[in-house]
Amino acid sequence: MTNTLHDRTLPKADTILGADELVINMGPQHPSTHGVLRVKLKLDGERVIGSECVIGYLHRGVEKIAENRSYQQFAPYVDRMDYVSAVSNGLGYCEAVEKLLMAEAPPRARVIRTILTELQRIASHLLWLGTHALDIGALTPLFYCMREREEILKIFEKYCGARLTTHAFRIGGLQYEAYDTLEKDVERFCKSFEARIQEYSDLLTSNSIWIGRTRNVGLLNAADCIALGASGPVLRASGVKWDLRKATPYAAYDQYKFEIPVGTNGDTYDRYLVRIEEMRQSRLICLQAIENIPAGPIMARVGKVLKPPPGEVYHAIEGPKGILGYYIVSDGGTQPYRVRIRPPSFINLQALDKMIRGHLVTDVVAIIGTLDIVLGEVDR
Amino acid sequence: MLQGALAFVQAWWVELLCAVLIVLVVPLIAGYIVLVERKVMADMQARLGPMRVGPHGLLQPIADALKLLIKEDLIPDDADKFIFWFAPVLSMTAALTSMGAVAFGPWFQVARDINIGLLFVVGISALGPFGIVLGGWASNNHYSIIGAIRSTAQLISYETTAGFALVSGFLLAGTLKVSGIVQAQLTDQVWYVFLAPVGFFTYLIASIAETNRAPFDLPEAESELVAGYMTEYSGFRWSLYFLAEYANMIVVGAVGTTLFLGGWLRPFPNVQWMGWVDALPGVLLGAVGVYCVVRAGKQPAQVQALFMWAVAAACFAVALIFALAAPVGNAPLKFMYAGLYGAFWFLLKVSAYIYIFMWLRFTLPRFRFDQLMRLGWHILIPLALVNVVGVGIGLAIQSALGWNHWMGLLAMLPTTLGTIVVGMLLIRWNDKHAAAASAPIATDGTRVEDSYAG
Amino acid sequence: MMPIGHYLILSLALLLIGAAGVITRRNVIIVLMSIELILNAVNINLVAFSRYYGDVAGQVFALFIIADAAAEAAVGLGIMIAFFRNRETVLADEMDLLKW
Amino acid sequence: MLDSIVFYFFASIAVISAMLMITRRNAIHSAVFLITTLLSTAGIFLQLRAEFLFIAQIILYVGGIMVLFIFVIMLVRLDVPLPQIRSPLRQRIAVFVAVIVFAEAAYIVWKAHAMQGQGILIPTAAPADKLPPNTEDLARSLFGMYLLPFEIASVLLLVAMIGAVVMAKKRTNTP
Repeated sequence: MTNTLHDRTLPKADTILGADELVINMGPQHPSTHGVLRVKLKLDGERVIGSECVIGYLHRGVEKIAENRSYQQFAPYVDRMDYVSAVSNGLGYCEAVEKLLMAEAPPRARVIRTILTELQRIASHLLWLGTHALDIGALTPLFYCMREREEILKIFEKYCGARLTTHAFRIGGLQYEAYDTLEKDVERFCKSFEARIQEYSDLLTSNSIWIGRTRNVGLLNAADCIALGASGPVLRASGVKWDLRKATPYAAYDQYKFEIPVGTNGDTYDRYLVRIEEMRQSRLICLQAIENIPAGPIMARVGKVLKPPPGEVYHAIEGPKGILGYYIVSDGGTQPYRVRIRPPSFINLQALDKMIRGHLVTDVVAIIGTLDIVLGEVDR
Repeated sequence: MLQGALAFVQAWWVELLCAVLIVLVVPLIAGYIVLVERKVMADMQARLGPMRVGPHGLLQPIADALKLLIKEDLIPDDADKFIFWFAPVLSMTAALTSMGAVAFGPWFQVARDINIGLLFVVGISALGPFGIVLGGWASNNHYSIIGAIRSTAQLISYETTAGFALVSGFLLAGTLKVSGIVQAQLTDQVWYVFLAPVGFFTYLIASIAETNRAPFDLPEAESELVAGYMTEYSGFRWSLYFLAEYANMIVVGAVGTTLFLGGWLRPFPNVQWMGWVDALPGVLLGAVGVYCVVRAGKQPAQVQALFMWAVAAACFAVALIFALAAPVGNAPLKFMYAGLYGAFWFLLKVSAYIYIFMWLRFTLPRFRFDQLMRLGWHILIPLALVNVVGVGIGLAIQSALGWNHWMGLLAMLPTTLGTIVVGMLLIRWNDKHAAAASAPIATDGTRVEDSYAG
Repeated sequence: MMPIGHYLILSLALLLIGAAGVITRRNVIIVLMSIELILNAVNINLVAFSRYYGDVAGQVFALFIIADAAAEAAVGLGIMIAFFRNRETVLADEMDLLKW
Repeated sequence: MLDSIVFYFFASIAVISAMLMITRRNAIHSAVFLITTLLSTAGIFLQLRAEFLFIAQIILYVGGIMVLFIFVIMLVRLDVPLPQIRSPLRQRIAVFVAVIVFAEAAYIVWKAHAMQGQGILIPTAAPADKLPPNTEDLARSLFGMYLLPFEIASVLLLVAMIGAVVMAKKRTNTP
């Protein structure tokens, strides 16, 4: 609260009804800022005329920590950035270090990595869908989404023992062999998921209140998206067909057929549709991948102590929330000289001010939700 | 003086009893509506809901109430103390007072011969917004004040709709008196929901908005305004607001039931062979009593077992009245029977009405404020107005042709269809403009240039 | 039933309180509210006489007065908002220009 | 007996809160006390068997007009206590005049009661159970004899509504 209501000098009459500008503080303790985001909103009545994000409440110095850990030791830390899609974070980091080592994970490891990462994408999108719907006032989808997410987390748990911060991959491949019924579990999940996702569509896609709340809300056109560096579903909903899984294939994505859904309008509704369709596509990728998991080793020969040659590498993957990049500089020692992470949430969050200007406070909630940010990743 | 008081009590004991019952029982019922709501929500969301306190969480409301009562009573430093204290009381008082004219049964009513009947209920419950708006203002918090302003605007807008919807019912009944309205439906042999379906429908929507329930729960939209006007409230004061909300649900349910669903009458009150329905309340209550007795032995705690016994005893007592009224047939028993029997059907209908509220709450996303206003002013108010005219025309046709009873349905059919067509047109017209309304507006009042909109 | 004088005196008291409010307060909103109070005092008279003469006409007039009060409040507050927007004040004695 | 208890109850609340209304500095407090006055007046209407007017008072005055007042007070942030009149002279004069006028008029009423039957007509109330149903009675009168004034009142409201909208609307250069 920047100023109280009762004791103030009479305001300037430059807003509707002569009421003065209201500065409202949304967060860091606000139910729908998804963690500890704080947005200072300048309001004219209920209409936003300006905003400012205040971040850093969850800053843990992840990048600095990397400089004091060996390459393997740092791997679990990246799980804690975007803690709802830990597997994807791990994939990006492991592949980046592999690139630095000029090693490559064996095919079996890459396929299993792909399966788990795509499951993680579905889980992340499910969590997004549930909370986004809750922000807009639909209570029930959250529980359905959690139900499905639970099945994915169970698969993770069976695979590596952890559910949230999995540390599923190792540099050079996998620590664990796939458990016996992995294919069966994934298949069962994928089979049931088609009907479940239809359920959400029935609840939301053609619901006129949902459309009313999301259509034309938080418009972001392609040019602005690119200028702001937005990526992931936010970018694709604006009509730009850019997906690193297709553009610079990594893991085993080049082996599978899938579509990149794009939107036309770049509004909240399009982002919703894009993410729903992405879940469907991820499901297809999983189904294709379990058909044929190659046999062979799961770990490349990288040695116990990693000492990459001096040099630098940038490797980016298409995380659930957008392009997740790792820039690692090695000085030839056992610890990275510098690690810089390009978190999709942080960069997508830049678009917030542009998107909420001229909208109502109510829409701010919807727009924060549609950006799908995770504050652990924004603040690192 | 004492004699005067005694004489007063003697003359008005039924009314006094009803008043005491309302004040004591309504908060309890409200608590149990919360429980039912949580159970319904849990069922729709594939989970169980409260299960710990009592069998299937039956004692949860009591535990909740105790918790709220012993919580610290916080008043923010910068709050306007007097109004902060006064506002929730006002809300609750308005909700309970408005129940004074609700007829739960043939005699089960406080203000029995009040001439304005349902108008009293509607009017007094219109005082509720003051509690909200003053509480929001007194909290000295931006979220509270926005919630308060929203709620005021919303209530004023939707009260108009509700008023017009009620007018269509009043036209059919020809009276404002609550008992008169129910009698009219008995003599017309049809519930007015069938004669004026559009009226009922608009009242239903307006009443959801008036009680601040989802999808119209903007004043307390937790994802936007934290808790709206209740943000700074806690403990007992908060529970007063909460109770007022649920009491208001009962009130609007009662108004809708009285006017459109036949009040305390059982279904098909004039059909002789449906007489077996009369036995239903007694059997049902007996069954609940038996269930309570069976489960009482299995309770983990003494208190819970005692409570179950108490509920069982209450159920059996009422069931006994139902069972004995017909064979014994003395006047006081008959009197009690009539009231309780009416109350059973009335509350059943009100529950069904409230169930619709819950159902919608768990299914639909929330409206945005401008959409809510658009719905109210652009669709519902014109529709309700057209409906009043339609019902008037239907009544004129009816009296011109000399049709009565259920034949009136035939007379109402064309006007109802006409009203529905008008409603469709309004919705279509509104849809055309609705999408554009979401686009951002620059602060100078012009729409933001949207170069990319398809 | 009490003699009608009681009602007349009550109505008189409210009327004079309202008038005193109009004279002494500077805040236009409170002045408007005082005017509402005056109209309300008149209503008490009308209804009381209507009851005592058994003629409902008094109540009809009271209804008209309520309608009039609503119109007056709407217009009064409209003027006040327009004024507030231009002058940023609601003090009656600062409304000293015919045109602004 | 009951009648006079009810009357004095409501009358005292009405007068006290009216006085508080004009003396509060905070506009919202004033509004709250005006609401109290209006509600107790409504109670007096009920005691006078004017049921419809009772509910009209509550719905229109309290539920409509006063909500409008509070709304405006909140919108333009009048909750700031405003400076009062600098010299209390005017206030004293106002109170003095009000007390004088009240005393005079009250004396007249009292005198008239005392002189009842000497050419001065003091009406006595008809018994309550003889009254026709209030709402019906009022409706017949309103839509019969007073139909034209009724229509004129509706035109007045329409004009007021348009006027209020025009005045309160923000003037922008863009249409």
